[in-house]
Amino acid sequence: MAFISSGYDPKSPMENRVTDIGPRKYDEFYPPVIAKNKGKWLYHEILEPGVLVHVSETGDEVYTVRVGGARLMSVMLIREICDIADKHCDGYVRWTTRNNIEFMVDSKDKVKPLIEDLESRKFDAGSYKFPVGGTGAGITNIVHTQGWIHCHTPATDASGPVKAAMDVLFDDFKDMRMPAQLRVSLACCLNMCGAVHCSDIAMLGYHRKPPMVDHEYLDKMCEIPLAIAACPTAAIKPKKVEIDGKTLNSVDVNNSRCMYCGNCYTMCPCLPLMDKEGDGVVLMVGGKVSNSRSAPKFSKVAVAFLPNTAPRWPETTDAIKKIVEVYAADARKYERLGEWAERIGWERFFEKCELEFTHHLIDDFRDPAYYTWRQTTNFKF
Amino acid sequence: MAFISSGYDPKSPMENRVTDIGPRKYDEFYPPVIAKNKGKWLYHEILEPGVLVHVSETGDEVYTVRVGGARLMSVMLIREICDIADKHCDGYVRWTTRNNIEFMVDSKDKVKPLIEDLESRKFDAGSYKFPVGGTGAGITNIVHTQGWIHCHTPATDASGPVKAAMDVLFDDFKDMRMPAQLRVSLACCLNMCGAVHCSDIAMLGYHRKPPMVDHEYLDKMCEIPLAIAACPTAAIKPKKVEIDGKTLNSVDVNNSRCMYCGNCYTMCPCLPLMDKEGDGVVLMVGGKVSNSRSAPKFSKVAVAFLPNTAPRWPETTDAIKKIVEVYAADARKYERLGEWAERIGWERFFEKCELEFTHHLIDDFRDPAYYTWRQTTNFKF
Amino acid sequence: MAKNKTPLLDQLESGPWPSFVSDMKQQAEARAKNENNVEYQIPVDVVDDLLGVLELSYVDGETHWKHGGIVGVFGYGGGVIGRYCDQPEMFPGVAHFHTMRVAQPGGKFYKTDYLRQLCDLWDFRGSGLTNMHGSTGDIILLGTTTPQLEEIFFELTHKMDQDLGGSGSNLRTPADCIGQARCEWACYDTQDLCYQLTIDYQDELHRPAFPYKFKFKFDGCPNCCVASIARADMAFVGTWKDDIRIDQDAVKAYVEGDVKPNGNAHAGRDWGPFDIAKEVLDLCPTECMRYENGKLEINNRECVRCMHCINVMPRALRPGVHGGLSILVGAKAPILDGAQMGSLLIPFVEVNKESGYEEIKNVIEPIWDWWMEEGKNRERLGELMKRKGFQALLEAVGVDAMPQHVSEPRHNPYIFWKEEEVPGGFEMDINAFRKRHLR
Amino acid sequence: MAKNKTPLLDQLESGPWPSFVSDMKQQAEARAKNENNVEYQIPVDVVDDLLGVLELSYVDGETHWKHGGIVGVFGYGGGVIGRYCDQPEMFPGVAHFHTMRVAQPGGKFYKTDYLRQLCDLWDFRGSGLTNMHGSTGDIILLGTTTPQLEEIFFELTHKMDQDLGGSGSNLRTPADCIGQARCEWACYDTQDLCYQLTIDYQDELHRPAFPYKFKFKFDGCPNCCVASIARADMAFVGTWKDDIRIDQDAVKAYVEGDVKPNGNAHAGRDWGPFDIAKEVLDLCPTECMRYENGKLEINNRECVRCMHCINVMPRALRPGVHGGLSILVGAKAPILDGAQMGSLLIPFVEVNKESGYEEIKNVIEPIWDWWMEEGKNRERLGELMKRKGFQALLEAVGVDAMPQHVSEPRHNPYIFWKEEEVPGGFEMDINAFRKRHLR
Ligand code: SRM
Ligand code: SRM
Ligand code: SRM
Ligand code: SRM
Ligand code: SF4
Ligand code: SF4
Ligand code: SF4
Ligand code: SF4
Ligand code: SF4
Ligand code: SF4
Ligand code: SF4
Ligand code: SF4
Repeated sequence: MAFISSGYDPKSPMENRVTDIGPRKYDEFYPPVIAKNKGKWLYHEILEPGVLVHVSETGDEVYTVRVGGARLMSVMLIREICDIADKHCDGYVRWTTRNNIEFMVDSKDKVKPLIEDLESRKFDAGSYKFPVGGTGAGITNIVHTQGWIHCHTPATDASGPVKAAMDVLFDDFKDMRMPAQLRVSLACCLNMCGAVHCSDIAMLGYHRKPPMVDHEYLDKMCEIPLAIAACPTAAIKPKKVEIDGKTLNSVDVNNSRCMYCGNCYTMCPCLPLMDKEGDGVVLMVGGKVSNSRSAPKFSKVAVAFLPNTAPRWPETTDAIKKIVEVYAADARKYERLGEWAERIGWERFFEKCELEFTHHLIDDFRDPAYYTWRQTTNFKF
Repeated sequence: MAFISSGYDPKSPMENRVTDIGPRKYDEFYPPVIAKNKGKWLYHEILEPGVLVHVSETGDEVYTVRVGGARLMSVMLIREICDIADKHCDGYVRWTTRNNIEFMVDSKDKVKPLIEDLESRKFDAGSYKFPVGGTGAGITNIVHTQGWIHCHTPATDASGPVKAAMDVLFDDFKDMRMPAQLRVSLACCLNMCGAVHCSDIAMLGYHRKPPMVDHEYLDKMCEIPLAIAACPTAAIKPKKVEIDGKTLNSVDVNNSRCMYCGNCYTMCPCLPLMDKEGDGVVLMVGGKVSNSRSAPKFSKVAVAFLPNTAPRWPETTDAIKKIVEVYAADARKYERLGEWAERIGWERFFEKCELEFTHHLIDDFRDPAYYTWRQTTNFKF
Repeated sequence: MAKNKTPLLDQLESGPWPSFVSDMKQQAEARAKNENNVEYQIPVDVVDDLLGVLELSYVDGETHWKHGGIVGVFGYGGGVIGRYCDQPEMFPGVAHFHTMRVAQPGGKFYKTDYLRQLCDLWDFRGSGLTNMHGSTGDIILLGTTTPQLEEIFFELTHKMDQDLGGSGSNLRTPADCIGQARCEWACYDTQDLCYQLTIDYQDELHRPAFPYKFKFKFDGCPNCCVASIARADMAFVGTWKDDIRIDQDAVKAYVEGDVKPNGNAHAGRDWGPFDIAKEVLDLCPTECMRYENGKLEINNRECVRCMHCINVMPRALRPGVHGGLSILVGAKAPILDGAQMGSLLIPFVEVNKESGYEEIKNVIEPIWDWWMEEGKNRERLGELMKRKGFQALLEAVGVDAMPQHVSEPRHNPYIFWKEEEVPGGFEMDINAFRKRHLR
Repeated sequence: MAKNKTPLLDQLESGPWPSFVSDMKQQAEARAKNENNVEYQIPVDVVDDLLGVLELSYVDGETHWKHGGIVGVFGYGGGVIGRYCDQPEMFPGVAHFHTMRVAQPGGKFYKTDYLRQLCDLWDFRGSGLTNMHGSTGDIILLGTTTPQLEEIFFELTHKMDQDLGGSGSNLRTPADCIGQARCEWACYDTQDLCYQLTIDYQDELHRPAFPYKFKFKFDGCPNCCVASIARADMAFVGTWKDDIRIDQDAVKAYVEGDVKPNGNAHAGRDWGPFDIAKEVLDLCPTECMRYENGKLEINNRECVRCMHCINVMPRALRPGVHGGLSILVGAKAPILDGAQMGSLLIPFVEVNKESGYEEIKNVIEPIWDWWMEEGKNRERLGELMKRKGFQALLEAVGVDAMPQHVSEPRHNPYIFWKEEEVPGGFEMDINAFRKRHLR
């Protein structure tokens, strides 16, 4: 494995350096039918789950076949995508904002062969490589984050629970029987690198134990004032500790004030808080982003804790499946999950979904908590 | 003016002392028709503005004639009320929760003479003593507080602006043309001794200048730590001052942090903040208390400041009148003012009522302020 | 002739609405004349001077009252608000001008003999001016001097069987809506519950043991005619558990226009013929009503008992027969942390006269204990709830969390766990951890 | 044969949804085989070891990644996330495993030649694993070693005409919805605005000068397909000023069932025949639509442009022709103060390509100036807005307050006044006051 230089010379890094050029320009990559009809589209229709047609005022049409997949993707798989795009789509392809892949063709007769090709490709172990679906009033791909694949603060994995959940929801990826679109997401810690805070259903990795303090190394590895300042609940105080006869500067964590947010750990690696029994998933529901009908909504906590039962998180996927089915059966056409819960009342949501309401679900974070309590006698028994 | 003893002996206050007996028991004062039919009422009807009939399952009826008035009331006037009650109502009378007086009779024929009697009584200068009205979808009496009559913290008067407003609203006290009941209230400072925080229309006395500091007397008359602790914005700090060569303990007010709440003045008389130019009225709208249809609502600030133009507060009464008329013309049947404003959108409320929207009306008090900003693209131009 | 010129106030004598200035003037005049030869125990010109000081305020745009000193009657921590004029030399009649709060009877019903007795007493020993009533509900006797306080209290208690109301860090005088006395909708006897708790908690009312003031208000139904939900630390609001009673014939009568909707409350305008769909069904917040084939159906399980349909068709609809009340806690005015309305704590409790309202006291007393234990000086219950969290309140009262407690579950995930809820507890071993995770 | 046993992960190979484990395994195997004789610049077993460390996490229930050190390319303050394994001896292949963020093209359109080039580069100098795409929008190249960073950057810029994206206290890689490229509803050219601002603000993107991260997202209409309102410090959401365009014939076609509503998005279930009243008019939040005598009328003045009716009847309704955008600011994830969605700052601004989007930059730049001036370290714009108040933001941008800024006016009366707004200012003379009001 010999080092091969690209031409970069570490001794004179500025020589010949190209910077600040940004991304490639969008129109370099537009398929011709897109380039030609940009801004001229008249309407669209979903022909079947995963297949859209957009019609232009020029009379042109573009057919889109959307396929799901893991956004954690090898170059092998990307090359396979390129092969398909070369074969069917003149070498163009795109990704959606939810990590689906879209193959576009400019006439109807190209659609069927494309779909057949896509659906025929499977991994050796049997899962689809390119399942067609994810449109309309169904369940599309789960947006998610790194989890145990790459991050240092997760309280759960990302790719694993997402695979497990999508297996359970697979039929609805390929169908459009929901009352409205249903967006599922996952973030592996409450930094929430994704739209978990406003998804119809969200899995959120959450710690439940205050950080350990690695006294021996803390002063060496961290800036104590920064660690203290990082804590939103002021649970961290400076402290002197005796170790092997030496007095070291360190910190003390007031466990009863800690809400396990991990912000101190972000600032200081000597305050780890992950723990097999403590960590797990918070299930949130009822958020939305669109302004359609109602304003965007935050997701609300529906289940305070579900364990990290690797590799398939069955408690989590069961709860999700249950909520999805009750919602599908009970909500009105066009009604997003949160709109439904608000219409029937959260007391009914918990009853219908057979979820226990625990004290953890009552807001107690700062002043705004008050506004989520019930200031009316209007409630259902 | 010789001192006449009641029998109380200041030297032995406990002798013969009667305490903890509470109020008189309610049923001592029930008119017979009430006593007999309590808990048996079937329904009611408003026969005309100010006149109600309640029908009992026993077949009994009680007719109520409601009259408005100033709750600041002399014993002369109370005696006159007693005369009327004796004459028409077997010596019974009651007050409502909004300071109206109710005369009750047990048969229909007693109603007309009672009304005629009531309406015929006027003060020498011409105002009614007992105007009949205040029911149904109209404007009833204004609940209010002490103002300059008795309190030490008011930023406006109470009885005066109330009289001025009720003169302007008088026709609607005697009518029921509103879309729903419309409750007006007044509190002379933001201690809000009344339901100003959830009234359809509310006048609120408000200071606009930070307290003066009476350094010379402060340490003598106040407990400095209490004054400092009283400030919700931490605008007050201890300070030493030189007066006539002596160093005195006092406090310093950080004007830019002060929101003129007067809580420091409540704790310390050496921090007065009233000022002719600074003080005036905040107009709030859209609150409600009932749970009917929608949950109770807080009143919102519609006009940040109107001056104390004694004796008739024309700027305030004009604004109120305007809002009332626009509401009456625009709202739907049963729609409370706040329900109307929410339906049409606050941008329309300001437009229709021709009120200027100023920066003062945007919430900037603590974390919950965020939730009153607009987190959607849904708005009207 | 009036003692003080009051050109500004005089302008408030015109206009139709009853003029407090005219009333004060007639009272001032009557005192000056003193036709009944009352031996006034406080200055004869008290009302004149009150007019004078008020006029001065109208000129200055500022109040002329100083902070109240601590005045009161022996053994009580409340009931009197001390007040002194800041221009006593100009207005000696109101140099001292203390207010007394007299506990009002339930429903504010009166017999005239009682009222006349009160008027005589107040003419004699006070200004002869009152507020009927104060915002909390008391009869307010407006203005007397310190030496009269005990005298008045003595006469009240000995001759009128009447006690003072609350002020200070006490239970304040409880108040109720007219309720079953004259209202068809009351789901429990507001007057009796109000009276009984007032009597049983006299000690809390008169002797300040609380961190701050505490208010009870009793509403017979969710219309909240005594505004309990907005103005009481503890609001007792009537509701019911079973089904709305329907008289289908009366429904028809409304639909056919034979009975005016809303008890005729909208008679002042022509709103067109009654439209049950628009005026009732569409305004029902839960859409739980149907009107088909001349029959009204209510899906009572989904009804939130908001009262709207009942309000609109009082002859056809009535609350259920299984009455009780909801308890909401923490309402208060804006100082210091912003206003609060009451938050629902107990969705339903039986109102049981026979038990002495024990079920209700079992909610009240643990709350007081908690507040007295945890509350800071001048911290209202609502503020304590905000500071400590709703969960802490639930624990104090021994009530389990339920979705009825919230309008929506929390949207932030900052969930606190109790150590005993988390397997293995909070103590983790950093050295074991470092074996799994090298530094 | 696989280097590490992964019995738990293996279970994730079953089931219909594409298995990332299967994909990783095929990649690991291909690397091991190396049929094309690539001179891998990082360990051949990088993917094997990634599977191994992930399996270990599945056993431990804990991550095995340490805090990232500060690694990057010369002159840039972002674009690389450093990452080290906490069991490097067990998994040497991923001892260093840094991520590179590559700025994605607008709309995430690609030509395959570009993608293949990228694959070759990443096979050669990295793990061969990617995320297509990261949550912010970048192409994520997952896992390489420190010495490769400059090499990759060099090849990207020199051979692919391609720059890195953002990380750190920078402008982050802006992202857009597909917009006019393939969507009939886009009210402006999201791709062009996104591209132009990205190019014009390269310095802000690469050189950390901000208190914390800052994100732009561009949505062509209020459906918000790139979730700008939830995930961007500054969200640019298309809207229009004039009237919704109506094709009455198409409306009829919907009503008569000739066209399926909502672009056929509900085809998976029989919802019964289309009901324009129930499905459109009744769901319009402002009730501003009427359908009478086969004609649809919209009271456009009352329309809030929520998109619902357009979404349901795409062939009949279209946004107006006078397009522009609304700017909402301050969205962010929950750390530290709770999540925020964007708050409306600029209701409407023209999107003017000719001017170089000057009108929009005139909003962006004053906000940055204010935030850089006032923001604390690690304080997002939304948090600064909360701390300083919306008014301070308005002043910084020079925008007047308007009711569109709020969902409702403040309900607390704690109004701050500027000294110059109050006649006489804040200085009052205590001695003059004490003449009017004796102590
Ligand atoms: C391709 C994509 C944009 C892109 O740049 O990649 C897209 C494309 C379309 N969206 Fe979207 N949306 C896309 C993400 C989103 C998101 C973002 C997200 O989920 O993270 C949202 C906001 C979600 C939310 O509110 O939580 C979104 C909210 C909508 C809505 C609003 C629906 C609602 O009632 O709330 C519509 C209108 C509709 O579906 O009726 C819409 C409609 C559409 C239309 C019909 C627009 C058009 O005329 O072309 C497109 C096809 C819809 C379909 O898939 O059924 N799109 N759309 C994204 C596909 C994601 C995927 O792979 O599944
Ligand atoms: C007499 C009084 C109770 C008392 O103990 O003194 C009372 C009596 C009645 N109220 Fe009330 N309400 C009384 C204060 C209130 C208050 C308290 C307040 O205003 O401070 C409220 C809450 C106001 C609010 O929401 O801001 C109140 C909200 C209602 C409502 C709910 C209306 C709504 O749609 O929001 C009803 C039902 C209705 O009117 O349809 C109601 C209905 C009634 C009925 C019809 C009840 C009945 O069947 O007897 C009574 C006659 C109504 C009328 O005057 O038109 N009463 N009512 C109070 C009269 C005050 C006055 O002098 O004007
Ligand atoms: C007399 C009365 C106003 C009236 O004209 O009716 C009144 C008068 C005063 N109130 Fe009040 N409050 C009165 C009902 C209320 C109410 C309404 C209610 O009880 O329904 C409220 C709002 C509800 C609540 O309790 O929050 C109220 C909220 C306050 C507050 C704010 C308390 C808070 O926690 O936010 C203060 C400030 C304080 O306690 O220092 C206050 C303080 C005061 C003081 C004692 C002024 C002071 O700071 O020392 C006032 C004495 C005025 C005077 O000189 O007579 N008063 N006060 C009311 C009592 C009459 C009665 O007993 O019937
Ligand atoms: C890679 C990515 C997740 C993903 O798998 O896609 C990511 C990964 C990280 N994010 Fe993120 N964030 C990513 C998009 C987001 C988003 C979503 C978005 O941009 O639309 C958010 C929520 C929106 C927002 O900005 O508020 C997000 C909110 C955070 C936060 C919370 C910031 C806050 O103010 O609340 C942190 C914490 C921090 O900055 O210390 C964070 C921190 C991190 C760090 C750097 C961990 C840390 O504390 O050092 C993660 C590095 C993981 C790793 O090892 O690769 N990440 N992060 C996303 C970037 C990919 C890309 O460039 O395309
Ligand atoms: S959500 Fe948390 S754990 Fe997951 S990638 Fe983002 S910062 Fe890392
Ligand atoms: S985890 Fe969060 S709350 Fe707990 S100590 Fe760390 S920073 Fe504070
Ligand atoms: S509102 Fe303020 S000024 Fe008015 S009576 Fe109450 S405490 Fe006094
Ligand atoms: S008036 Fe209020 S905000 Fe101003 S200094 Fe006094 S207590 Fe503080
Ligand atoms: S609150 Fe209800 S029960 Fe009491 S008077 Fe009002 S309507 Fe009647
Ligand atoms: S009481 Fe309210 S919720 Fe119940 S049926 Fe009547 S209108 Fe509907
Ligand atoms: S946000 Fe609007 S314009 Fe952009 S893709 Fe979605 S629907 Fe189309
Ligand atoms: S865009 Fe929304 S608000 Fe406007 S008419 Fe259509 S549904 Fe109504």
